[in-house]
Amino acid sequence: MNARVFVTLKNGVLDPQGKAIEGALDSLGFDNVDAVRQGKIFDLKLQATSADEAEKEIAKMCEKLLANTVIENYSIELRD
Amino acid sequence: MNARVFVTLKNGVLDPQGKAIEGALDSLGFDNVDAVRQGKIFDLKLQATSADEAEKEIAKMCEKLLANTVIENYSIELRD
Amino acid sequence: MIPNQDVEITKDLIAEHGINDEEYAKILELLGREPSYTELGIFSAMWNEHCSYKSSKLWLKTLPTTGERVIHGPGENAGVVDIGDGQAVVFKMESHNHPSYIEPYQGAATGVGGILRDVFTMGARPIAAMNALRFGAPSHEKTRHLVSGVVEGVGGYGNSFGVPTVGGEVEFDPRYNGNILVNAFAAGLADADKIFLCAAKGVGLPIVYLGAKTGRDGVGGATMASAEFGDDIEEKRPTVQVGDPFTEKCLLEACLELMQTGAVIAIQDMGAAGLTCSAVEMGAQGNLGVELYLDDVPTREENMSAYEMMLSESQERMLMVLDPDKEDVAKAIFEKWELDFAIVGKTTDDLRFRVIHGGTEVANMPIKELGDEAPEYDRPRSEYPAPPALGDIPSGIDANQALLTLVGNENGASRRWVWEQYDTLIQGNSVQIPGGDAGVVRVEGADGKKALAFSVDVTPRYCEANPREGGKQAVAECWRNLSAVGALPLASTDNLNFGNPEKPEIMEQFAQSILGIGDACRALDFPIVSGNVSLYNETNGIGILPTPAIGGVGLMADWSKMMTLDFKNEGDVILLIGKNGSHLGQSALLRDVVGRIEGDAPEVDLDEEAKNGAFVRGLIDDELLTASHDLSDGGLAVALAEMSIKGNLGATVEATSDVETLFGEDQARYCITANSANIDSIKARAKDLGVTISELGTVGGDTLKIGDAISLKIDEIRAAHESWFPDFMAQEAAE
Amino acid sequence: MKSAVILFPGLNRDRDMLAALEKITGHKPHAIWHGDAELPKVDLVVVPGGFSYGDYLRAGAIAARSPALAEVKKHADAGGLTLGVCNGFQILTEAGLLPGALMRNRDLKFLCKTIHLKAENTTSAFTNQYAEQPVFPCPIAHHDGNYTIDPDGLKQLQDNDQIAFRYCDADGNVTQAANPNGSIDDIAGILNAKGNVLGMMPHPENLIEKAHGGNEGRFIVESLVEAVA
Ligand SMILES: Nc1ncnc2c1ncn2[C@@H]1O[C@H](COP(=O)(O)OP(=O)(O)O)[C@@H](O)[C@H]1O
Ligand SMILES: [Mg+2]
Repeated sequence: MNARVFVTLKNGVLDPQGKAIEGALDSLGFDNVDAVRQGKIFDLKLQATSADEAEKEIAKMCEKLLANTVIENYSIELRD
Repeated sequence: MNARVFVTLKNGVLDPQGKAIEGALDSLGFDNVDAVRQGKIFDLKLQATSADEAEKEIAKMCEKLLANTVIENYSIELRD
Repeated sequence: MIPNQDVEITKDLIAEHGINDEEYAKILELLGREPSYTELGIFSAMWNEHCSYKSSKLWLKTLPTTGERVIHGPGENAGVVDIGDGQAVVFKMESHNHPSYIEPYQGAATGVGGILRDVFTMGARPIAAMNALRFGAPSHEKTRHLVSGVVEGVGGYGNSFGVPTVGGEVEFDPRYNGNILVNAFAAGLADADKIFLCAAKGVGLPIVYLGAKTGRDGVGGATMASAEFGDDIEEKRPTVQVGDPFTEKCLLEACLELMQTGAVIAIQDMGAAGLTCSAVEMGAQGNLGVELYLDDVPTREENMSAYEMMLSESQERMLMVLDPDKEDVAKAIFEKWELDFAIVGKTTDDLRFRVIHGGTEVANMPIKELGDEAPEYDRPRSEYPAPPALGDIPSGIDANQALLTLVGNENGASRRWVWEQYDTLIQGNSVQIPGGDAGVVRVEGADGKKALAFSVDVTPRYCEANPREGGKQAVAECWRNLSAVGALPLASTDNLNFGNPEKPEIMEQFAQSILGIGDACRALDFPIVSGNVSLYNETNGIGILPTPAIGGVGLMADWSKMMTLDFKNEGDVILLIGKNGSHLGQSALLRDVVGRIEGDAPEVDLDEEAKNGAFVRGLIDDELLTASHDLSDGGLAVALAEMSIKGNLGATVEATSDVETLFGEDQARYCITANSANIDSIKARAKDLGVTISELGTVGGDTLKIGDAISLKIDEIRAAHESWFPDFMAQEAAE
Repeated sequence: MKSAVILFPGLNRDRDMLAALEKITGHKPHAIWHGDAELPKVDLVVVPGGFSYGDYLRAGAIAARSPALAEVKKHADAGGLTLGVCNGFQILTEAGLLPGALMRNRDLKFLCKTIHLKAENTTSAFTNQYAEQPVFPCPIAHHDGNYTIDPDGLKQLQDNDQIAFRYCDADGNVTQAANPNGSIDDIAGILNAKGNVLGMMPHPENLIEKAHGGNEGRFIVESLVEAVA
């Protein structure tokens, strides 16, 4: 089974990378960009008997490792 | 307009991060994970008069800055 | 008969592998048949310029490579030099020019990874790194992106691996627009009697693969590094390798731990042309054959062909011959560090290089000939053109303005922006970080006083004007930088970056430079113990400036006597060692202020270099000095300005105010300061030794005054010196 | 004072820390490989700097989830002195031993230089030797030292005197310009609520002798030696 995990910064957490990119885009002439936030994706290949099980398992991975829940949110997308 | 840009490593390009995460998941007991590849997302807020224009503009940003097209692929998802 | 894996060996395919007719004829002769596709790949990897040194070998042989302290000279992964107390310093420099142009971050990072591997493969723990970088004109559209990526890549790898970067060079010139240079140096510390070599010993012993898995990275990479760039460069991109400093750090610790156990008989890192070069070298150097079983090679991609596995340049991999009795010990160490390993072959007694894949023999070739009998060319050379004569120097140059330009333009400005991205302090032994004449690190395991000094230097514009003098000058400047901090120069490494050797004038430039390097190394007792050649640095027919970078290592008995270049105390007396400035040909002043590139390179009087260097070292050793700095680009005025900026103290110097005195780039010179009480004895010593010395003035105040030509507040000079780099890079995204 | 240094693959200032502890305390610290579970009975546990697991995923994230860290947590929960420097600080926050998180430096670049620190708390077991001379130069070398915490958490740090060190200029003025990485409230190091765990980005282990150009880094360990005496 393939899944994609999205990890993004919580609202209100400062994003130095996003901010720097915003500035860089601006100086490249892309002045129509109002905001940039950077996040991560993890493409996982895993063995699971059901979508439900996979989702639960991945949520555990997120809680335990993939996301720092102090500052980050995550979401899961099963692909096939 | 909101858009999400996905930047992922091209096939065959070594992903040391993904490899390390795979190992870490394994030692946390998630031994059903066969592979992990890490990528980035950029959530953009931008002004554009049409979806078409936005997409073209973002593609340019990707080529110029957001993706390292030597080793990365990108894709664009317009959200609203 | 080797089945040909369904790939027909056509004329085009041979040419694509960079093998010419003559070389192909030799292949047919050596094999007694047509090569298989895999064999063709192996030949191309072994016989390309990068691995075989076919154009340069003839000239490299002329270099002095031996000396009292030299334990291993060129031919091993790195040079090894005795530093007393049973310790040795192991060092080398290597280029990663082409990959860094294509992907600056990963190119530079893997360059650093490669040179570190060369050093720890020999059993040495890396203790210092340097990087010599050359970029195109600041105004060139790619320059900022390349600077930013390369510097980040050098730091990204070295910082994570954990080696202090203690020096380097950064230069900008339009001649590097299409070919930047990324030369990385590394030095390590080892026990002199525990140096590990690549020559295999013993028949029937297992060959072990250790490190990262093999992917398709860099397939064809070594071939690329030996070809000129054209506009089709974009197509060459998929060969980019990605570095993994974490794995390399684990590899370092695992190798050092393993070496302690006595399990390692031979070891070789997989660099250019990975498995091929390393396996062949192990066998050829040890007078043994090698059999490889590719089915056992750890791979990270599916369906890799024998050709791809043999040519893959995946990083962070090693090959070793292990003592079979210690296999369990080895296994425990590899598992501790979570590294992939496998037995992938064995040594044989038939001097053949055999590769077996999927049950079939895909290569069977004579191993000695592959390694040792690579082609060697005496490429044609033509007379080297003299540089344009030095015209009249315009009168009325504003010396204040000229000095601000020279310390504040792309080539004179502070490199702080660069070195602050490098971990210069890790390991806790850095007693002089970048910003001085040489980086200095304390040596562990000795008496706590011993230290090593490092510098890398070359002045490409001198080499272009006069390759022989330029070659001498590169060595002399490196040697002088080591002397200036008080270190005894021990030995050196070179990284010879040139254009297309098939052009007779480039070949002559190359040959003359090497002869100059040899002259200087002999005269200064500074043997070359390792090195690297990078040719074909040309894009669309435009070659780089000849850039034979010299990396040097010096030894200091007591680091607490080390000199730095900053002015220390009000009232200290400033002295010039060496003659008054006179030479303006090819000077920074001429290029950057007058806007002309003319004249001959400054002449290097090697006797005077040796004499003046020994004199300065003696003064430092007897603790008679308070500061010392060698004179190079921009001459006396620039040296004084640097001493002022760093010490935050001005000076009053009664020099004559002609531009030659202020900005001449005559060689073999130092600027030193001393307490006034010591001046007489310093002068007396100079007289005894026949050293030219003159008193220039005194340290003090907040202004640098030189004759009636220069009077500048230190704050103003510093602002010019420190602002160029950050200002330039701040516009990174704006282009 | 007995100490132990926890080792993870990828750490690279472990040798610096081991040498510094030995020089300051006169005793060889235990070097504990993370896989060799049991932690010896010691006064101080140190998680040193470097790039554990390459800093892949997030700085310190993978090491923080190891069994060894669970042991460190036990030690700290029982009131044992615990110090995390640089990557060690990142690991301690990722493991929840200290609040907040460390993000990429404001300018996104790795930065190695000597900055100035001001000891804001000079009464803790770690910092009491700074009472007379709270301002000192100290090296930093990191990519992710941009400390962040939510407003409530910050208020708690401030109100509880948990801010151990702030970035400042040579004269001790805490200013934006003197802050090298953009960290919130110019924080360079924090204590936990009980005061027995310190995390800091700068490298005191590289500031303990003449060759380092200063010895103010010793004070942390010297404070501890006194505290456990
Ligand atoms: N890429 C680099 N990495 C580290 N240090 C560098 C780099 N480039 C220049 N430096 C440092 O900046 C200082 C000035 O460099 P340079 O002008 O080339 O010195 P010199 O004239 O003494 O050879 C030296 O201390 C050098 O080590
Ligand atoms: Mg110098």
